[in-house]
Amino acid sequence: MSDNKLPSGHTRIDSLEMRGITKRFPGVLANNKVDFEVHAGEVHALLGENGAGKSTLMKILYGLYGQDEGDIILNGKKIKIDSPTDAINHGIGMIHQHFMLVETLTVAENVALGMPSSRGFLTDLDRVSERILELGKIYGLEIDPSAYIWQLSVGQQQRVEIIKALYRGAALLILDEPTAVLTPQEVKEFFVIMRQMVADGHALIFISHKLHEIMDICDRVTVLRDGELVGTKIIKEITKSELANWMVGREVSMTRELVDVELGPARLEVKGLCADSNRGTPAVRDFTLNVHSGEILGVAGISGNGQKELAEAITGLREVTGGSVLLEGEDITHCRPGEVTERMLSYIPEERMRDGMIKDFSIAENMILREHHKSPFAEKGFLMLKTIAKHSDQLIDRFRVKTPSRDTKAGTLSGGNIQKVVLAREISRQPRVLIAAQPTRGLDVGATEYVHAQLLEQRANGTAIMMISEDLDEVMALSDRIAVICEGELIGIVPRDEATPEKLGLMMAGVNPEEEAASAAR
Amino acid sequence: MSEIFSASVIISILTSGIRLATPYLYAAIGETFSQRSGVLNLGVEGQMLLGAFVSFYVVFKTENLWLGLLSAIIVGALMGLAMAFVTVNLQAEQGISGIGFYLFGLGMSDLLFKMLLGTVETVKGFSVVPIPILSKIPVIGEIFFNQNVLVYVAFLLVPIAWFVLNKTTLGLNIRSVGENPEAADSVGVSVVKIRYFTIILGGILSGVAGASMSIALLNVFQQNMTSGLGFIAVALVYFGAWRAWGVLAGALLFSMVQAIQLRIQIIDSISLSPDIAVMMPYILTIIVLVASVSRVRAPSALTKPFDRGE
Amino acid sequence: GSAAAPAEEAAPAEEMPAEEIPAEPFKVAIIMPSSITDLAFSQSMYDALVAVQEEMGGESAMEIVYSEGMFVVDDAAAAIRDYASEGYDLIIAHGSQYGSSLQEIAPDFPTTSFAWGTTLNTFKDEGINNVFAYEANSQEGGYVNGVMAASLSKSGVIGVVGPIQAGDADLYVKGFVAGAKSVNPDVEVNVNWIGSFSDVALAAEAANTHIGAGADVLTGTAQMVPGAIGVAEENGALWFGTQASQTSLAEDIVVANQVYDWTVVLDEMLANIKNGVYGGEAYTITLANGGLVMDYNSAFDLPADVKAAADAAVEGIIDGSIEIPVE
Amino acid sequence: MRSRMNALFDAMLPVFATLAALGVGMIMLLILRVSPLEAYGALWEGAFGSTNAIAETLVKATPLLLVGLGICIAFRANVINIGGEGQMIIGGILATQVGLTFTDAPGWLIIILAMFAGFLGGAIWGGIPGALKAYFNVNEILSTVMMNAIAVQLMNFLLRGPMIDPAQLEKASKIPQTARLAEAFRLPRLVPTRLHLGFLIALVLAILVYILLWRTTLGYRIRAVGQNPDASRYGGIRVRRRIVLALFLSGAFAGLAGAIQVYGVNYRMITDGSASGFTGAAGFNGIVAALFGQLHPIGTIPASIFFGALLVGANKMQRVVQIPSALITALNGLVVVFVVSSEIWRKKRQRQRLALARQAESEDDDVSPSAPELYPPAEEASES
Ligand SMILES: Nc1ncnc2c1ncn2[C@@H]1O[C@H](COP(=O)(O)OP(=O)(O)OP(=O)(O)O)[C@@H](O)[C@H]1O
Ligand SMILES: Nc1ncnc2c1ncn2[C@@H]1O[C@H](COP(=O)(O)OP(=O)(O)OP(=O)(O)O)[C@@H](O)[C@H]1O
Ligand SMILES: [Mg+2]
Ligand SMILES: [Mg+2]
Repeated sequence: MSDNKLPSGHTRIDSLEMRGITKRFPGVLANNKVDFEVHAGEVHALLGENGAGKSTLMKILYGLYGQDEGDIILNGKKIKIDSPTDAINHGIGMIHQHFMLVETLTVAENVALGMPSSRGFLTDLDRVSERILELGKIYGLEIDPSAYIWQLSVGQQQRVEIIKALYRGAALLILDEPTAVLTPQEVKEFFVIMRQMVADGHALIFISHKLHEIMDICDRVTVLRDGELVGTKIIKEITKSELANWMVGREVSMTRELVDVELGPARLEVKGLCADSNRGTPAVRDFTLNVHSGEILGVAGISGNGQKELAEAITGLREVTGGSVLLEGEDITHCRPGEVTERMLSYIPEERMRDGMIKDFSIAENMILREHHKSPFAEKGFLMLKTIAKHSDQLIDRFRVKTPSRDTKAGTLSGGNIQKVVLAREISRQPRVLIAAQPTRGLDVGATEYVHAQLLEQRANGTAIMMISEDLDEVMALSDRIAVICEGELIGIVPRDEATPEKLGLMMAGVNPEEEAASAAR
Repeated sequence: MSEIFSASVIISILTSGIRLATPYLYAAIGETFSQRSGVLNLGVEGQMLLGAFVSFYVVFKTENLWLGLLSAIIVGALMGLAMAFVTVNLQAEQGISGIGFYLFGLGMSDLLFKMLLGTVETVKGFSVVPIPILSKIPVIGEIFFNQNVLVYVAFLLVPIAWFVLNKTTLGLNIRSVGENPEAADSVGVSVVKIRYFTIILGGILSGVAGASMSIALLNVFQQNMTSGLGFIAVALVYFGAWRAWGVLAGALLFSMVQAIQLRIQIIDSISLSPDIAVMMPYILTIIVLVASVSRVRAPSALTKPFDRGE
Repeated sequence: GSAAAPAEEAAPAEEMPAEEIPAEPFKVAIIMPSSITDLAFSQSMYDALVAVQEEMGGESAMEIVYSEGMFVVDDAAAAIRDYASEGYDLIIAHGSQYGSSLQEIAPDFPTTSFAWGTTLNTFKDEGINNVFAYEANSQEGGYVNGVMAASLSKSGVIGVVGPIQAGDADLYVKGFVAGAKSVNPDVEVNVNWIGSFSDVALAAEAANTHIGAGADVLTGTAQMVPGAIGVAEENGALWFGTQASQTSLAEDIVVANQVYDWTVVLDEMLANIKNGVYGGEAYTITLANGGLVMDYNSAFDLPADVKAAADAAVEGIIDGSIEIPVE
Repeated sequence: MRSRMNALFDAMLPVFATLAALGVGMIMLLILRVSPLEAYGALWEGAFGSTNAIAETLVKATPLLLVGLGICIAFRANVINIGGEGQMIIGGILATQVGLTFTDAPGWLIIILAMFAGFLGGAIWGGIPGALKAYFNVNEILSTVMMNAIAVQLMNFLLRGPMIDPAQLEKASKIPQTARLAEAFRLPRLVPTRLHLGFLIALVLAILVYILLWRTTLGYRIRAVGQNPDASRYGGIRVRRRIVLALFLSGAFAGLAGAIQVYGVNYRMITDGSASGFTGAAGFNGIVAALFGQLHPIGTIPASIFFGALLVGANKMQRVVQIPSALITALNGLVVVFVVSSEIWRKKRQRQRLALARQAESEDDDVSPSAPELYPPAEEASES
């Protein structure tokens, strides 16, 4: 009996099977007779394009959705999972694609939520905080237990989600795109944790759009397409490009050529910019840089180092406490967001679900969020519904947004498709300046490819692009120059051909190798 | 003019204020719990009226005050239970169903009053219980420690509510359900159970709020005797920004100004139209809120029925 | 246009009493703002109707229907029109807010009688002849109550709790103040208008305020006063009631009530209708015509000199030697 | 064909719910020894039994519809306007003042001016809480509840003094009411009943509000701000102004309801000291009507007629079977609760149908799921 137990005390889940799972949503067959299986001691990847039905399948397993058809079999016995409580009682845990955190509560409170307290009906937040710090040390996930969630960056929030799962010590853990918001370094550390858990006898289900991660960490992979099972394979028996083709159903090119584009004048000038974070502490400090027409300026940095505040200060969404912002020579420092938009600045915010679109609006309505008051979408204050419909159909088509129709509520789209809607809107207006935060986060390979191509096309058209990303591969692949930000300060700007992951990594930690060298020489 | 600043006047205004605040406190603390869990209960006034009538009637018949109080609790709980079923299980729009329950309570209490009593009667309600020693303190003793039991309990509820909401796992669950029910649900906190609990608690406290009027402060029942008090109590929850202490501040402010307003009307040297005087508590409540620029947001899930979104 | 049909329907009702007397009962409808059990304004009229009904010989002689809680003027108008078209003989709109509606409706039913209180306006000037009006000289009993209050007050401070300063309530309070001052010009009569007819808690707190200001005698008018009576009782202050007898609420402290007895008005109206006069007369209940009755609490030991002063005031009002200023 | 049946069922759902509530009410009636058949017969009679009854129902529905339209706007901007009562009062007061001031002007002009004054009065009374919310973060539920109380006292003050009917000043009883409006200033009647032009005005406005919300940029902005203020700001929308505007408009419709109540029904303002004496609680009931109408202006039309019928019919029922008015109030409460609870079945059925429809005609290209909705929210009808 005892060999059945995990170190955390949970009973092992030797095998879990989902058989013939079907799930329908209004207008969508999200899962169609899907079979899936995972066992203790393995990492099983779930792969598929945006909207293939991965999250849905996992939400069924976690009791958030009820399946229309099909069975779940745990250790050979058919079980019913009607709620997360049932799932938790069976030892199943989940890290969600869209975070399940209570913003107005602290990290410790979020972790403690739903767990029995050592002090009976009183909360034991001190203990929880200690344990969080402990876990943080062990797994390299440092976080302040007393911070409120709304004060944290997306990356930090992801850490809280991971800590929540670790704290609960589930026997089977579902990881729905946990790495999407982590830096490569953090991903490495996270994989160490995952390996440890597998070695201990956990079963892990891992969803990711990053094929190299899947090749790296998984034992088996199951591919879904349009809600249907394509098949399951052992990772060792398949190559990365085979995997990509298998998933998308066509060739995918993984590398991209940067054609030379003539560098134009500086379109976006940021001079000594300062702004505060939501906590009221300085988040952007004396930040200065220019972005020229026809270039992609990558902004690299670890999540939560002021990237979001920088973008918001530039776009008028956040109060500027010092310095100035010029767009094509004109001062836009204290302009309202609308005025900035008018000057053809586009912004793809990091938290698209919250900041960049309206969940209960249809896709068509979301597509005109920026231009709803302008011709051809509006004439004399009236919306031109036909034009709007045609426009959104075009974009849905061009960006391959997977949706039953343009009238579908945007909030019901899959994670990746929500992003496509925002991207489509921001890019299609032919901006003079484009600020793109994490533009491919959560996108499948095909979509990533498409977005990259779009950014390059914009660059070729002379748009000045500022691309904020934590994905160093992406930054190095697309940027002409790379600016590194750390604790709100500009550490340095490196031309693309001088950039190496090591150098950038150092800078992201706040060290400028050139300055170091200079001061060493002195 | 100096009349209003004399010690006896101030004492009488403060004691008035504390008495007036009592029903507000019960109802608003109850409402705070339900709103913190994401449920707007606009039926408070109806629950108060039914609680007021039933407790009055039981006391009238049995002369047992505690039995009367108990019956208000039971009636409040039943109203809460119905409200919970409608808003949680049937996911009905909270605002309207609240108005529905208000109308039901308003009509039902009056109907029962007509059928069972027929005319205005009085009972011997909770009498003033001076707290030993404390009530002897000059001024303060008279104001705070010379009241009836239900007044003391109302004020005791404030620290208790604060404690429950902020220091217990139950409070943590309530707050998380009101902010992000999906998140709470995803870690196995039962949104349904928590909301049932808070709505029923809210009903009970509203029932007691009614009882505090009919069998402690006024000792009569008259149709529609709350006359909008329940709605003010809901407003006070917003004034208090969903904090027990804030609710206390709001209830006291409103009641004190009410007491001052009544006093001002009878001061010869001030000639103010009575209608204008009656406006004062309402205007001042708004002004105080404007001056205290609060950034607190309502619980995010307030008025949103929870549904896993299938 | 619409008036034609209902008027025709109503026609037979008009002729009937002339031909054979008891075949059809006399049909009365009453519309009132609060409820028939309010121990105040509405109840006073309903009780009077029931009394008249008994006098006439019960339900076979007179049929009474009522619409209570008609605080919405518009709903009251619908009720009035509906009763009229159903052939009721007398429709009483018991609330000063209903006047406009009567002015609209009455001309459409020329052979139906309407009554409007409390006011003295029968719309005769507007050419309408089927509306009676009635009013209570509530200042009279108010005066008598005031006389007693000032005589009984030891502190020289008296408190008054009123709803809004208008109509019947305003008259009562004016009379009360005048009466009190007539006994003791230095007496302080504090008046609180709480701005509501239903807020029992605020009425109670107004009473508390008066007590806090030194009052040892209180009075008040309208249906929210029970709260104030309770406070008076608790603090051993005396109470004077009006509209209906409030003695049952606090037998120890209620001294006297001015009780409205509308039977006087009703009797006259019915007599007029029998004679084919459908309106145009205005009635006032007064101490003189017995419509206002001073009702003393027998359980309260009222000093003889005070009672004598009260009786003198009643006398004076009846014979006209006392004039109560009400502007 | 089947979808027609479904739509019919959905439309009938509130009726079924009402019947269920009346079923519960039956028990109360039996306890009071009243024949439910007679009682409910009277209710129906009172609401729809004759031309006059129907007219009364529509008269009652008019302020509900107008207030409801304002509620549709406010709720779409995610502000809850509980202040309809106060806004109606202020609208009524300003409109009345117009008619009392310019006694020589032509009727049509005064009516237009008065409607505008009512609109403006309500707008100000709604705009204040709007501005307080947008710029001082004062919750609108609190401020509108307070503003209601202030409006009532203001009305009492004005009607007792500055605006009192001069004729009343000479009388002892001094009824707190204004003078009567001249005949020429009254809203024209439509049929020989009390039904007045105000009902048509409300109908036209319902269509205009529909257009405003779903066909104009302003409506787009109001709805955007209501759904997600962060994203709206990002989209260049001035969030705070939209919040003020939404409450401003919402108040304006209530104010107009007040003006129409005066010019179409009462012809003067009278106070009994409470708000509902004048408003008939339409400021509250309008909220219920709007929510029954799915917060859709067109849906609010049948919803307010339904409610008007219930209120008018219930009064008739009280008259016929002579039950205490309290029972009517309780019964109305039950109907509200039952009808709002029945919504869940409509939603469930709609979901099911969408899922099934998709499955059945997966080949069919026309995937627009708009068909089964009774009042298609315009998002879905946008292909037209
Ligand atoms: N609650 C819902 N209501 C309606 N449709 C839904 C809902 N949730 C998901 N869908 C639909 O089901 C399909 C599958 O969505 P799902 O979220 O499972 O995709 P996914 O594979 O996780 O995609 P991604 O990689 O973009 O996260 C999508 O077409 C989506 O629009
Ligand atoms: N360019 C800016 N710089 C600094 N703060 C800003 C800027 N634009 C808006 N804000 C702040 O953001 C918040 C919301 O602004 P928003 O533009 O949505 O308001 P608004 O609707 O435009 O209101 P108003 O029109 O009255 O200014 C406010 O606190 C505002 O002061
Ligand atoms: Mg997903
Ligand atoms: Mg601004």
